[in-house]
Amino acid sequence: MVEFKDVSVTYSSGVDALNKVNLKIKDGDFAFVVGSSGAGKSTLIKLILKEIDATEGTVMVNGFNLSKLRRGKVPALRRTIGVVFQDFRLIPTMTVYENVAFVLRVIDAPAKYIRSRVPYVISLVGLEDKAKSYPTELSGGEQQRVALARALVNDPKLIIADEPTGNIDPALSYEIVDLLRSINECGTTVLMVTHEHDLVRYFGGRIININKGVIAFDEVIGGTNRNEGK
Amino acid sequence: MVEFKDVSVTYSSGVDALNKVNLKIKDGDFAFVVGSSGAGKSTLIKLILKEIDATEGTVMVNGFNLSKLRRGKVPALRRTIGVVFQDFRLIPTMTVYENVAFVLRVIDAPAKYIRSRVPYVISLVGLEDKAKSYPTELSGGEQQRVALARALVNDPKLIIADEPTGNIDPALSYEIVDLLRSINECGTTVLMVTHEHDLVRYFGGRIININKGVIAFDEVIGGTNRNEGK
Amino acid sequence: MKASSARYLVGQGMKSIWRNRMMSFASFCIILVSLLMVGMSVLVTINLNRIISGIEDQSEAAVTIKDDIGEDRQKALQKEIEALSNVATVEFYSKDEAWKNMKKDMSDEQQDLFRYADDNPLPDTFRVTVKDISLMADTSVQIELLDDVDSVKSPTQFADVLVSIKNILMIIMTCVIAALIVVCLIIISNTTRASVFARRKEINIMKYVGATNTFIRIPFFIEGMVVGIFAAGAALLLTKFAYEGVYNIFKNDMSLWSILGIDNLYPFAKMFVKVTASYIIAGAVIGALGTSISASKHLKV
Amino acid sequence: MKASSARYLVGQGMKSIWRNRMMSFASFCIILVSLLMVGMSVLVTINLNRIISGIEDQSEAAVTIKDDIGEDRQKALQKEIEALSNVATVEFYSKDEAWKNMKKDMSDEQQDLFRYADDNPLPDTFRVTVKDISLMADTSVQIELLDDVDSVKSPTQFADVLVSIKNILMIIMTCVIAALIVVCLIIISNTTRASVFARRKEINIMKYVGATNTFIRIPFFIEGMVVGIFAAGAALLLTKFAYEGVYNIFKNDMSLWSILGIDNLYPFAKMFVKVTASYIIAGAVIGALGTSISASKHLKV
Ligand SMILES: Nc1ncnc2c1ncn2[C@@H]1O[C@H](COP(=O)(O)OP(=O)(O)OP(=O)(O)O)[C@@H](O)[C@H]1O
Ligand SMILES: Nc1ncnc2c1ncn2[C@@H]1O[C@H](COP(=O)(O)OP(=O)(O)OP(=O)(O)O)[C@@H](O)[C@H]1O
Ligand SMILES: [Mg+2]
Ligand SMILES: [Mg+2]
Repeated sequence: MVEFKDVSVTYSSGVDALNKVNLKIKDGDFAFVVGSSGAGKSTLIKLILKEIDATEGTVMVNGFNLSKLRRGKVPALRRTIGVVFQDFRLIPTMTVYENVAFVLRVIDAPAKYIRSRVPYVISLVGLEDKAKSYPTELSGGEQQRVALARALVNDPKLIIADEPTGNIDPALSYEIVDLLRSINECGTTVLMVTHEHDLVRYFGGRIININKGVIAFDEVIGGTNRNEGK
Repeated sequence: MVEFKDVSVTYSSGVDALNKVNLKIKDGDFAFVVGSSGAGKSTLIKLILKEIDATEGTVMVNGFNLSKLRRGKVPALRRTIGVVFQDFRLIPTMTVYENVAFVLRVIDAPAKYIRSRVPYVISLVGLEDKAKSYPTELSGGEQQRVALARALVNDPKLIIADEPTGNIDPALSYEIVDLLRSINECGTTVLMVTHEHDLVRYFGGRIININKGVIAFDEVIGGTNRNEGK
Repeated sequence: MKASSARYLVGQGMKSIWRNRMMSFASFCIILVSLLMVGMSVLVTINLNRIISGIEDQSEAAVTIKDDIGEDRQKALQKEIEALSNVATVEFYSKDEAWKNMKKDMSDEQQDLFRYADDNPLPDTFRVTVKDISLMADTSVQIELLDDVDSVKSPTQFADVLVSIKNILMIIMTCVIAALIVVCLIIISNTTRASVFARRKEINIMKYVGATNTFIRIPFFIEGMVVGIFAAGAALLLTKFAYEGVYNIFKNDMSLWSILGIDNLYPFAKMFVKVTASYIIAGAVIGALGTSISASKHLKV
Repeated sequence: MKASSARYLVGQGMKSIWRNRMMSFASFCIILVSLLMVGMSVLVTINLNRIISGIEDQSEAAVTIKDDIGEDRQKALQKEIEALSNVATVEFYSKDEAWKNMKKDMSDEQQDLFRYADDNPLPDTFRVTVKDISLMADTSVQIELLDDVDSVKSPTQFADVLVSIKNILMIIMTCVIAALIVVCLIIISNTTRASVFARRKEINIMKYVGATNTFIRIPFFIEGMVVGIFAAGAALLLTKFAYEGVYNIFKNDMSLWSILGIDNLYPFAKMFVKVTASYIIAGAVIGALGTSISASKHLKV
């Protein structure tokens, strides 16, 4: 569960990225976050991950109160969240396989489980052939899919995806949102930032629109795919 | 002018990214390059910039024969091309202003010209407020627009944009393609990689579709905006 | 932690040595050089100390005893002197011997002069060496107070000079070694910091996906330790060659041999175990701590 | 290139010192330490050389002349000896003086012995010092061949020892300095490489937007040069303090003063200009070249 109470973020440069945001995403929800460039979407995500701290207000994530969370507990928080970063953030010195497996190694998962789980997740995003490649040897879309695989691999309670289809062609984009949808149906909360209105229109669901740091719109709309009986 | 003759690229990892590609983009053309993730679009651009060399075939760009181009002449080639890289490639230690101005400093432009040209180009992409920010202080879409401003600033003969709208909301994306269109109308060749089929459909023009390293489709189609009389 | 995780972390440390080979090589060179500089200086100091002690050991006081005290009393006196706490050795030097040696050293003219002196004018003496040369003056007085001792001639001035040379040398060498250690720590910390700095993004990313600080630090620790051990090995080899080179110069140059006494230099074999242990431990600790402390700076995200 | 561009490039170099202050500080420390180590060793070598030369100057040959050759002949002989190429000074030492000094050194017993010798058995001598002590033996022979010279007693063994000590010291110091220079070059190249390595992406991007190698290299060059000059300044201050510290120890310790002679140490003021010039030039060149050569490695894109 993610809960924002009167959260404001002002960067040291003086930019007000978020302004008194109130937001509640319940366990099992699926929400799209949309908004123009620089609206504050990534800032929202950085808050949830405790990459930055709120200047004002409280952020609760999966039962952790982030303003009171001690430094040593941050890894515990992050392990409950799978993130696709907008800039991917793959470890350049590790292969695709190792990048994905790393998340499992961090939680001390059994070697056997790692050996079966990692290839499965990599195949979910269609990168079976690239498991042994390094991030610099991948195309933009391939890197993005590795980031997605990494976010899924340890079955987190909450998946956050910042523009996970920004570098991916339409057909594959639909597949990826489908994948996130089906994971959501198994109980995982999913928060997906996107600027591809086609996708949002097609899938429908809860739409949170951020505009200049405030929530301009937060409603559930019907998706066209249901109407058209996909 | 860009001309590919039987160009193949095989990466050292053994991946055949391009396979006997023949392509000719005349001065003043505007072409969209589309294709699925990992099809070889960015590889095409890396070839034009001589970031990598063709394994086979010849690439001619703005009168330079790239396979015969000496190391010392590469900067001269690159100065005739403005590139928006898929991963932006902004210099992290320079402000937005300096990142854009750098391209003019490289060609030893007069200080006075730099002082008037750079703010103008930055305003074209809507970042007047961010001129003094560093790349790490920008949102994904803002970084992408800085990369675009940098590609435009020295009035290159050829502009190459690799997914320049991948992190930008639809409204702004249309504006940006409009901008590229108008620059193209002044005689600059533009090559734009994108996976947003909406944009391509809307603007129309020459569409080059790359699929698994070969050109699957290369035709001119009409854009809907002309029909609808924008 | 599972055995498989431990294996993984160790493996990562080893791999990253090769992956960051440029930086590993830099650390290797710098630890090597640091160990060499400090190690060599310590070895030089140890040997200088020994050489000076050797010279000290050879400097002796001449104790003149009263005439005709008889052999028993003379032996007793020797015992008494030997019983003094700072006395190392006591050797009897009869007046006949002294006379013979004196005549040998004289020029012909002087010998001519003594041709007619029929009696030996010199006294019997004891040659006394001391344990601690800086206490030579005190010891002399103690001996002088004994019965049947006529006078004590001790090289107190020479002793003073030797002691002050030794003190100054030790101060200088201690300063040099301390300065070198500081210098090496500066260099090593800068190098490991630079080497880790190039990987700060990697460290950040690991933190963002939930790795604990320990989990990130262990491979750095192992990487640094292994590089440090390799550097120690190389330093050991170089030290051996350099040391034995200098040792052989001294051994082969007879004139130096006679001044300093080759016996006063330690052969390398005698110190091999200590040098090896110090190098390996220092290398491993320096490498491991340097690298993992530098890594810690980037862990606060 | 336009003046504005030149200004820009210089400005970039200066800015990037602050922007990459961690790395600049690393380079600063390392150049500082390198200059200090090499500089100090050179200064020590220069002074050791001078001390030994001082000792050499004081060691003299004793030339015994034949009895009763008269004052004129004695003066002429002095001229003849002075005319020899390797002779530095010649001093007359009359037999009366020698006799007086000899008696002063004798023990009471020995003096008793000579009480009855009414005639002075010692000869007149010249005390001869030479320019090059290693040629002492040759010079002795040349003097011996002159008329009215009875014999020459020269400290040839001492001369040999001194020469071999000097040679060995110079060999050792040359090795130390050479080793230090190599070590410093290794350290500096590794540090600048690491410092530039962290900025390789930046360099690559500059190349991708059409910058020439020179354009990219100039700011690095200037950055390195400025850091090098600052390091040289700091090294100069530290050298001054350390040098004068040691100088004062020698000055205040009388017993050492008497052995080595403080006159044989150069005061720092005398070498200030040379040391300053060497430090600044070395610092600037090392910094500038080190950094720009390291930058070149990343320019091939
Ligand atoms: N580290 C930072 N320091 C200062 N300002 C920042 C920083 N990060 C982001 N900003 C500013 O905060 C605002 C919101 O940024 P954010 O990254 O949240 O936007 P976004 O909604 O993700 O945009 P996009 O769709 O372009 O990624 C922007 O104006 C940006 O310039
Ligand atoms: N440096 C490299 N080494 C090895 N293989 C590479 C390298 N760069 C790209 N590839 C591979 O070459 C193929 C084409 O890559 P390219 O980047 O051209 O794709 P793309 O069309 O730009 O895809 P995207 O839309 O995802 O950016 C991909 O399969 C990729 O994995
Ligand atoms: Mg964003
Ligand atoms: Mg691409």
